[in-house]
Amino acid sequence: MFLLLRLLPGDLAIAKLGIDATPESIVQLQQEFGLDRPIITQFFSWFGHALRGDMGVSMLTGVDIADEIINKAKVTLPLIAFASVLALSFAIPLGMYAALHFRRWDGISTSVVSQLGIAVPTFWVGVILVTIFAVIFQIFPSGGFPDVGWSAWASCLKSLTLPAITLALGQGAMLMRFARSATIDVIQQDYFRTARATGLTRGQALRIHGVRNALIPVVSVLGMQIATLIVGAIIVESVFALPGIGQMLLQDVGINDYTKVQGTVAATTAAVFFVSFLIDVTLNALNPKTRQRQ
Amino acid sequence: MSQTMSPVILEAMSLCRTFKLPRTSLSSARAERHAVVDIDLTVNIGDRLGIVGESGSGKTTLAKLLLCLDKPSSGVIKFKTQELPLADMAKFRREVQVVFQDPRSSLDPRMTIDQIIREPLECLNLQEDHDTRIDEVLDHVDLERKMRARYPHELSGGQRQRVAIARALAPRPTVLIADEPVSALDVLVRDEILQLLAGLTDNLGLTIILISHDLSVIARLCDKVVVMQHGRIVESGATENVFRSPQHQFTAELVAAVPRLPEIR
Amino acid sequence: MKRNRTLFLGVSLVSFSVVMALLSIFWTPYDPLEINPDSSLAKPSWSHLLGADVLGRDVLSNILVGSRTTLITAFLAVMITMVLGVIAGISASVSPRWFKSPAIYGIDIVLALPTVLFAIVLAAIYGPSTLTAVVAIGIATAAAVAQVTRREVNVILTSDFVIAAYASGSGKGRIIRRHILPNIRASLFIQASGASALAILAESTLSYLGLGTTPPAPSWGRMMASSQQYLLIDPIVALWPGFAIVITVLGFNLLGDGLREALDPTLRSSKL
Amino acid sequence: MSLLEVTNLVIRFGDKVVVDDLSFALDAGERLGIIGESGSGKTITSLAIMGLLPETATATGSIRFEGQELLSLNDREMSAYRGNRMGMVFQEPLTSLNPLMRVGKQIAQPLRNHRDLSLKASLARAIELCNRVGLPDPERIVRAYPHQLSGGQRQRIGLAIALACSPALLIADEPTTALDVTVQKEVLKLMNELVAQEGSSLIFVSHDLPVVSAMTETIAVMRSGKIVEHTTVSELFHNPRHEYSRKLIDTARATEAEFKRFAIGTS
Repeated sequence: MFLLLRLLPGDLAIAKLGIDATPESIVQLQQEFGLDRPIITQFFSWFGHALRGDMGVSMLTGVDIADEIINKAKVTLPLIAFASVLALSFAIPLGMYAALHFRRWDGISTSVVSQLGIAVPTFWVGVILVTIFAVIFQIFPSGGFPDVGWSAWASCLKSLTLPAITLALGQGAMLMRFARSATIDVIQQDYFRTARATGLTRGQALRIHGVRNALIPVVSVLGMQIATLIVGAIIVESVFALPGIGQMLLQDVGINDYTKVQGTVAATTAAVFFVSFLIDVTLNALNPKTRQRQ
Repeated sequence: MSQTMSPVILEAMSLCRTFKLPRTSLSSARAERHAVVDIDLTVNIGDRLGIVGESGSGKTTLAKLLLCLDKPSSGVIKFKTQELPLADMAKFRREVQVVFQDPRSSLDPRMTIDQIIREPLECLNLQEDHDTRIDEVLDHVDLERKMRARYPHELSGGQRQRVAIARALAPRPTVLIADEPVSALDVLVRDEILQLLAGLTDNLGLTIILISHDLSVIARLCDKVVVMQHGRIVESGATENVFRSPQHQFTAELVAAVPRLPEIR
Repeated sequence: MKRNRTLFLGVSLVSFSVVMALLSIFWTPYDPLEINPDSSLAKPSWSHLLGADVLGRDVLSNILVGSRTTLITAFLAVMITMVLGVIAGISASVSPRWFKSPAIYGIDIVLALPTVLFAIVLAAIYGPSTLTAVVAIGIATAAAVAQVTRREVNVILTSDFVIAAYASGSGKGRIIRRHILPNIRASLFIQASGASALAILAESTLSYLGLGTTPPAPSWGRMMASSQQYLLIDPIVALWPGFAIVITVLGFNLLGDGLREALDPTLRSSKL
Repeated sequence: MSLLEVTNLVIRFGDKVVVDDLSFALDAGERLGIIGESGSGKTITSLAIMGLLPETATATGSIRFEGQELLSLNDREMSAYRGNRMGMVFQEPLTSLNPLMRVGKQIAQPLRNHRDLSLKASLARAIELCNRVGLPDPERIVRAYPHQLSGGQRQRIGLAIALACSPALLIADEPTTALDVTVQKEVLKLMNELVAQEGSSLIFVSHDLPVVSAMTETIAVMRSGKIVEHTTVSELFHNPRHEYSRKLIDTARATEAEFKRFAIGTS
């Protein structure tokens, strides 16, 4: 992990975070706990430990921070994964459909529909979904998560369903826009015309030539959206009272548990960089130009 | 070496330019591409020099080096015996000007023709009435003076290229470097611009360096020619000699490949 | 030419919000902070057009004043965003190599940093307030603007007319002033519009989480948070601030889309 | 009966008329050159014949091919003709090939669409086709991606795709404009041979008079969406009727004379 972070821009990320955010919190700590080591030393010592997966213990509750994060991630990660799968599975077909029927759909309708999805605040979607499915129809729980954790997987999934849909709607609307514009881009390419000149209909040409070419920008957008997804998760956890990382973070901010906030933010940022790196690598592998050179 | 008595104005000695290609992976070293390799070139005042070659032969890189818009990886360029870059670059820029291939992209779409031609006059601190000079150069390129208020997108391709030539002429240069000045134009317009360039070199006594992939364009305008392939000069000399009896096989291929009109009886 | 309906709709929605905000300076049906237990959770009626919340405060008045808070916060955040973003974007493309790569990395890093997370960190250090929200939103969205600006400036820098300007003796400063800024102006308007939408969303999210606008100043996000508890009794109250947010954000997004359509000729007629 | 008959073809983009009342016919085995400046509507006309007009364009009039009215066909019906009875070579060899797909598979595409060949059989055919368009080491070439090939090689691939199903009509839209002159010469020679072997008709679109007149027997001169003159090559050179054709020929002659002044004796 240490080596990986060294190789990535990620190491800079954490360094930057240290410069941006942590020195101030360390100053606070020094005042509260009377620590007087230089900030840099402090930072590097924390940084060094953090890289080994040791975030220290919470200054207020004495809990091991790394353990706590891993514990809470058991809710947050499945939520994010669930939401990403949902978002991709409706955004890409819809985006491509919209692109293929570009002229008929064009202008105001596509714009408004996808923009509406982006404009609606995540928490509001959550509230509306709760009203409909939890309050009126009572199909899903309105919030909370089974105390026993994933051993009761069915009820876990059930309590994640509404939050995941909430998260997926906003993300999906964004992805759909990108899927649509990426597809329109492919349709206007010369090679798309060549493909049709071989006797493919628009739909066939899109399936054979378009999907992969359009998917690359969409997936790279998804990589950039990891950050937004995490923010979304924080909000959704708060709406549905899910005991995840976001919920924990908000509580810690509330009670000024600086070391824990610092650890959580660092871990989250590292995760963001790690995932974007993975996506980068995947995309490079998909592209013959970067994969092999003559 | 040169038979002409006129003094040397631009001189390149063992000029090389290498580009580093982007890394293919984290571990591999960055590959290099040799765009211009070991070029020696002498331009005398009054020369009409053609540089011919196919795409990727390094013509444009060479032009940028001669214009001091790019730094050579090794080698020296001299302007009137002084090594480039000069301490006073404005002096060099006043004397050496350029016309690019695509008049659509070489004119700033947000500037009027007036502003475009005024730019070199202002930047190179020319001590004369700029308005009069703008009118003069517009006359040189046969554009109406009222064009000054227009924007590039309101002009045709040929008119835009005239504006680009006018901008180059504005600071009264001695050397004009034209990089594929007609290849983006339609056939008939191409002919007009070539006529214009020929007339200007005669009337203003310009030294011209014309870069083109098209031998007939070179034949039209140049008395000397340099043939480039893979970044190197493979042959050079008087246009007649080079085209009539090419010494290098590549030159021969180039000459033979020029599309001819069918023999119509 | 086809009329630009997207732009029209965007302008209308944004103007609607701006008018609401302006109106609230001179007039609101009630004092937005006035507590009136008699009208607690009142249904919409002629006396309370949009009803009242649990403390009997008039919802419409709060929405009106909230639009002011929202727009001012968004405006300030967007100012920070645009100034920082444009400076960072331009300097990351025109500066010498030793500065370039760190600058690009810096932009990438801030870009990967989630806005709300950043705001949470700031709030943790300085305590939640409108100011921290504005700064956090401003800085975090600046990275996106910087990214786009850098890309566009790079395209302009390699274009022939910039090379021609160098050949005409222009220096870097002049090229930025005369060639780069005028050519990215259109895109900056589009981006400012998009950034406003982002800022409004972020502000309401932060307020919803209790990290943004501090009480008692009315805020759409906080209205949502407080009405959520009474969802079972009165779901309508929670709808209004949501509508307000959606309309404003949608307005700015459509404004951006419309501007793009109006200013980018390549989108107007598809490729031949 | 003519192979292709275009009557009163009008193509509009919105209110803008780009092809204006165009009529011409092409017999089986005939070679027609369309010459004109940029924006004269020559490319749009060839796209219209292939049924590949952009969505924003509307075409009226009639295009009859092998007796069938093409303008009344929908995309699915039209695709039975494209790549089968008619093939097209495009201007930009780099962007006209899918960068993410091996070229062998791209050559195999028309065969799979129209000949019901299995992937394996069509790839074997692709190797033969590579051989036919003069590509060295076809087994290796079919496994390459477009970016690994040179411009000339890519345009040969384009030709292989267009000719895979032995079409009755080949449309070449400025096929050599993006190529170097030495490569242009080879590609034109190849195209000449292949079209002769197949016995197909050819529509060759270009702005370059020497190139067009070397490739075709008849020439249609286009200007602002109209055919201003349509006649045989020798008739055009001997007796150009339209002002614009005359200018084109004069310029081409002058350029050639200038060149010959230097290059006498070489051929």
